[in-house]
Amino acid sequence: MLSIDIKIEYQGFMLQTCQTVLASGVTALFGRSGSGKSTLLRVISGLEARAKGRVAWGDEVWQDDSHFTPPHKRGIGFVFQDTRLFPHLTVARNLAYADKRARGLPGASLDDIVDALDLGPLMARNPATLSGGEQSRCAIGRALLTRPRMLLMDEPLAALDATRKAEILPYLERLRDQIGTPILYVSHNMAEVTRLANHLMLIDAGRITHSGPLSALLADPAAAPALGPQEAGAVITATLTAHEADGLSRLQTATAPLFLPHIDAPLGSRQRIRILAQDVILAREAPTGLSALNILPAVVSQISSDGDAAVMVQLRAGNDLILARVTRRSAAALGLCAGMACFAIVKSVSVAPAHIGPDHNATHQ
Amino acid sequence: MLSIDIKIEYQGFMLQTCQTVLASGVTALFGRSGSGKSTLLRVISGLEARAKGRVAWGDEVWQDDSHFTPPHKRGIGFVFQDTRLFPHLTVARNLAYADKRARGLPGASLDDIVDALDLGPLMARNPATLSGGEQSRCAIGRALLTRPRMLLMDEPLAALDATRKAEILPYLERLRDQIGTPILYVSHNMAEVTRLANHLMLIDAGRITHSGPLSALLADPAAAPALGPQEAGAVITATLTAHEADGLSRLQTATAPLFLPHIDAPLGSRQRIRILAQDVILAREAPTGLSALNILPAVVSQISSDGDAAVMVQLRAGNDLILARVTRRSAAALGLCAGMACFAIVKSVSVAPAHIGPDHNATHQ
Amino acid sequence: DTALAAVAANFASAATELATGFTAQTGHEVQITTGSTGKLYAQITAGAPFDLMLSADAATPARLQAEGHGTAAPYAIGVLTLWAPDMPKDSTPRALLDASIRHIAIANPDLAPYGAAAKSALTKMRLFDAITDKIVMGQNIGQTFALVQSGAAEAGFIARSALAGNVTGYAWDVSPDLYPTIRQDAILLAHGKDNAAAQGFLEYLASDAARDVIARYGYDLP
Amino acid sequence: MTLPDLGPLWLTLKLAAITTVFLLILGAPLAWWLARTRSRLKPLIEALTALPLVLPPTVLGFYLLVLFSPNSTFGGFWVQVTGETLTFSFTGLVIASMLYSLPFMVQPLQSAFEAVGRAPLEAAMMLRAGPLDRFFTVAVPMAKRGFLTALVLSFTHTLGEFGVVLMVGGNIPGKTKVISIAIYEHVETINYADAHVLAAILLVFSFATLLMVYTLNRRFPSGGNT
Amino acid sequence: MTLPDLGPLWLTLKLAAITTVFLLILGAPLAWWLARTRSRLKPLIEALTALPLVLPPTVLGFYLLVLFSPNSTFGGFWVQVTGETLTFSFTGLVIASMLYSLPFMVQPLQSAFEAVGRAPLEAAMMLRAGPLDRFFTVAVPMAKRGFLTALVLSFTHTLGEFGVVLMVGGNIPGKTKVISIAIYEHVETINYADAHVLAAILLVFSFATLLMVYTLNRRFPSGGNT
Ligand SMILES: Nc1ncnc2c1ncn2[C@@H]1O[C@H](COP(=O)(O)OP(=O)(O)OP(=O)(O)O)[C@@H](O)[C@H]1O
Ligand SMILES: Nc1ncnc2c1ncn2[C@@H]1O[C@H](COP(=O)(O)OP(=O)(O)OP(=O)(O)O)[C@@H](O)[C@H]1O
Ligand code: MOO
Ligand SMILES: [Mg+2]
Ligand SMILES: [Mg+2]
Repeated sequence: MLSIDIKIEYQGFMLQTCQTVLASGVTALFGRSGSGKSTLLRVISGLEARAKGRVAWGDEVWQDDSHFTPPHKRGIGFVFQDTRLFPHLTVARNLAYADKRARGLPGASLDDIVDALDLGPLMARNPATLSGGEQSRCAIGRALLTRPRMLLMDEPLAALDATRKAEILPYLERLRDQIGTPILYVSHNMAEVTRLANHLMLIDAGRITHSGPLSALLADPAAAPALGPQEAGAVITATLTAHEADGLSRLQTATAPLFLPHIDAPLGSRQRIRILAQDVILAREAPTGLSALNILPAVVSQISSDGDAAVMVQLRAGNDLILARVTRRSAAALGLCAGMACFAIVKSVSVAPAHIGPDHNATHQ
Repeated sequence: MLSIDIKIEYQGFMLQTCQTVLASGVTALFGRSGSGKSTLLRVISGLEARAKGRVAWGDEVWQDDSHFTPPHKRGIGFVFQDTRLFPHLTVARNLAYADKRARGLPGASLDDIVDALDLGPLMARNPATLSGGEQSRCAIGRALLTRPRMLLMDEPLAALDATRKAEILPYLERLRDQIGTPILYVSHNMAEVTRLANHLMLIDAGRITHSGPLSALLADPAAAPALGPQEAGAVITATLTAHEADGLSRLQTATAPLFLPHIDAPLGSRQRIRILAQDVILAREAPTGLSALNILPAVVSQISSDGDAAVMVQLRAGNDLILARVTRRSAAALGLCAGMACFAIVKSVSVAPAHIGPDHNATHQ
Repeated sequence: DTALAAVAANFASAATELATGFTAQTGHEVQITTGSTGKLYAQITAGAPFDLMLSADAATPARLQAEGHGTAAPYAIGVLTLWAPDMPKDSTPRALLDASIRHIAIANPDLAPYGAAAKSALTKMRLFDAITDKIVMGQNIGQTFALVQSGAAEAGFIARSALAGNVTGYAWDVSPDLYPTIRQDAILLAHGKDNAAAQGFLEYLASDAARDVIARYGYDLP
Repeated sequence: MTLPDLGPLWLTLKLAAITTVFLLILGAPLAWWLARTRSRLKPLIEALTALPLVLPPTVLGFYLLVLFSPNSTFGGFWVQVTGETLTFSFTGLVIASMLYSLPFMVQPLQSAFEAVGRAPLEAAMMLRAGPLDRFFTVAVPMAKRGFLTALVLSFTHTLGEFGVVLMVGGNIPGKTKVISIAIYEHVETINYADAHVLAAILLVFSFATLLMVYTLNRRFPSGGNT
Repeated sequence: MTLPDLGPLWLTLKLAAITTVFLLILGAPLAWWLARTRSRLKPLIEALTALPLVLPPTVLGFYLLVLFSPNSTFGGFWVQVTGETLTFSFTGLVIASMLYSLPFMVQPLQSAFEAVGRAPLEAAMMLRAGPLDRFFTVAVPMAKRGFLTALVLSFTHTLGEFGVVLMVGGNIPGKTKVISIAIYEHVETINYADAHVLAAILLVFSFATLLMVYTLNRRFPSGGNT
């Protein structure tokens, strides 16, 4: 949808994006501090007048050598890293500011958003008196109320606790799925990213190093170093087939059932589940007498080194790719090699709720 | 060291701390957004003139009915949630501002801190041109340069990527261990908290609900709901006994060895290792043919419900307490009950580097 | 000795020349400070270090005399001139009724004797009521001159002293019977009662040399 | 003691009010431009803006008189276009007062606009606010204190000044004779009693107004970066 | 054409410089206090601060003349203590000019200090900076643009004003005759040529100074919350 081909230079830093295309859905922008994430967002919105090159939204050229669409006409919603609530307006009037200027555009109503982000108790307050996390929530609400054609979010949930995040993420998912607003989402938190995003873009020192579908990139051992060893891990999709009596939900993957803590979703829905490479244990034989319920038969497809002591093992389980990170010693002890059949053991509860979400590729296409 | 007995009320929010005592070392302040963490820090520093009550640092009374020590005489370093770098000064002069006013006080030199936080390339820059994470690093450096008697840090690493965090945490650990500066550390990130803190304080709606040694609180099933299910997990200490040829390090716990990816520390040092409850698999018999190397014999000491589908199992392995979170179904299948002997299986690499750190209770006391 | 003379603005240029002549003759110095008569009076009352005053009127020196300063004596008589730079040289005062004269400048009658004189002359010529709407006022005779000279007012009653020779257009010295004499009095102030320069300068004002200068600046002599 | 003629007071208030309003309309965009431009002309225009202050009011008035006079190009042009002279007219007074009070409007506003910074304006852009919209809904309210300062300085300065007004206006009762001239006249004619009364009226009235303005400003603060 | 006497120019610069410096010393703390106080007196003092502007300068000068005169309590006291009169002295001019230009110093500074807000000052506190230290190292540099405005307005206003100065100072050559009075005098005494020359000198000099100040201000910006 959005194509960016732009260059901007500061003293000692250059952002350059060659033929970068942002697909619809949620694209996570992941990279180290100072790698140029915020700058890229600013370039897309048109806030960096110094940027040279071309930005186009579908057929609509926002910026090229001869033309420049000013930021307020691009229809972009922006959640700034530093919130930027208007200090002279109450929370209610900050929200109304956005709402009024987006009258008639399709999207959630003010009340919806106040509810979803639990902003009710804050409405009469001055932004200066809000806690860090409360400010973030207001800023998210305000950006959503512009009913943007595209949403740029710069670490929107960084100041929030896990519980708050868990409350807000479903709302963003609904936005993604029901309204279909494309989102470019900067985060240092891979759990958020995998839950929301279907595309992943890795940026390093001002250059896009990897860009592609989330599940492919996460299961790509080559991208693992860029993600950090703790974050590597595949995303698989499964169908919710049953809610069992003891509170577990049963999901059917391509090869075997997975049992996870109760998932509040209709039977038959497709779910995305992230399995961190470090949470997968490999066994040659199907083990018994273990508390782990989830044992997936798989075939080793690739083994690559991942640091001194560990290897990254890519497994194929039906159509799904799974990554497992095991010590060299274990790999040797098990005699792992490409093509070998084995069992991937996943602790059910090690799949964090934040890693589960409806598969929007299935529901929204 | 610091005792706080204070009350402050806003419209709709009240912070009240009764006989709260902060010990030396690092105390993590953990609580939901809006629970009063920043307010507590402000009260301690004396920035909230409206707070009524008593704050004392050892014998030195900072605030009571008749007396008020102004903030700049308390010798507190404060890393604000919103960094608050001086916009009219370069990074170098922001740092010098603190440095100059703390001349002659014991503590790290300007050069040390610039090195430790990698601020060198930013020195000539204006704060307004820094990225979010770069600002955080400068703010941390500036607070450290005041050579405080006590350090208050309000989500100092929230804007940083995992790699940066991993670079900065060791520096804070050295501060904790070598200089012994007490730190009150607000964070939503339990990995940081467990790595740094030896005390944990949980705050909810303006009240301190739990406060105690970190390892005790983390292994306390009663505190688990307050921490969030993903965060519960015990911290155990172990001695680094060997660096093995395949890159693993061997640590001796009270009962069995643990093999972790290489730990860069001297042999014989004590290490703190966090094992998330959700990363522990239980087995009745010692399993074989698994990629998991770490199998600890343990005895079930307590089983408590943790949501609909799961139970929290507390295990005793020698002197260490371990928590395991398993599904009800697994618990039933294994026939778990208090007093039962079993094996706790921990994937070696599931212990994240951020969860390992020198045990300062051992080295610093 | 050096004396400080408070001089009404309309006489400032003449006074400066007189001071130079006086110094050449006697070796005494006279410094000139100017201002409106009313302002000078307020300052004298507040203890200003003025040794003598050359007023633009007779009333103020009389008042000062009554308040215990020296004796007032006239040094010059102001001549009121009607000036209309764009009118032909041979016009008459009735030209003020002409539509091409949109504004007529006079000094503020409440503040400046020239203003009172202008008002009196207009009244006696039975023109005043007809041209009331055209009247604009300067606070003193200097401002009044500026109003005419700039072209903002097409005509005005000014001091002949202000014209200083370079006349364009219609200039008519208003006949003295149309307005009360503009007697300008000088007075030795209490501050200057022992100041030889001050006393000397007052005496010098009556000398022939001084009277020549005063006449040259467009004043009649007392 | 009888109350002196209060006509000049109303005229003065009208002049001060109109001058301030027009100055606001003219000065706010200029200050806004100055606060944000990267033009090399900026220091030049800033310096020019402060310049009217340097000349004594009467002298500035004198030069304006020359400029406004129908004999001058500008003054003549004005007469041609409007049929009226700028000199001795209320319009002329307003223009002269505006010029003289320009620095008091522009400078505080410029400094307040600069203090607002770019961040909130960028935020407004991303909320679909166009340039004018941003100016009125973000820049102006955030620079509120600067507006207060600018308005108070401009208004009171126009109330009190008369040097310029006197020269250009010709002190015509009911038309260009403002209260400051009236008080001045009383002082000059040694009519101190009337001067005291008028000055007292002006002071009390102004003080009451200012007190009200500042009290309201305090009671209804518009947020602000505490 | 000979150059008119430039003595008044130096005297003026001296007066403007001294007035501005003293006003700064007095006005900055007052503005700082006003910007931060929660006192109920605040609007009162704000209103009082603006009041000198309301009176015509000559009239204000008249009242100051009365106040400063050795016959008055204050003036007499001053003579007793210092042995000199305040009227017709340079000291008196400075005090009078300070009073008259007070609003131009205090108001822009107050508004700039208010724009600084509490956050950076709290940060400074936590870096061991005491109240004075914070004021000089944080509040003042962050309010830099306000200082520029205040200094320019105060200085130029003192340069140009003469009503107050004329009244209190008595226009004594070399002692209290400042350039604005000199130009005024030349205009009043119909000595236009000299008036033009002096006005041109004053304008060119002021313009050059202002241009330099604003150019420097632009070249060395002190950060600022962009
Ligand atoms: N105006 C500027 N002048 C000079 N350098 C700048 C400017 N703005 C940004 N930079 C530099 O460009 C780089 C990219 O900044 P950016 O804010 O895009 O980083 P980021 O990826 O968002 O980092 P973070 O996660 O810390 O917010 C940084 O090194 C920053 O210092
Ligand atoms: N000046 C104030 N006026 C009114 N309410 C306030 C004020 N300051 C803080 N509060 C409220 O007090 C509560 C505690 O705020 P605080 O900033 O301490 O939260 P926090 O725990 O730091 O949250 P976060 O993690 O989001 O930063 C919040 O609900 C906040 O809205
Ligand atoms: O010299 Mo006057 O007193 O201004 O007419
Ligand atoms: Mg950023
Ligand atoms: Mg907080």
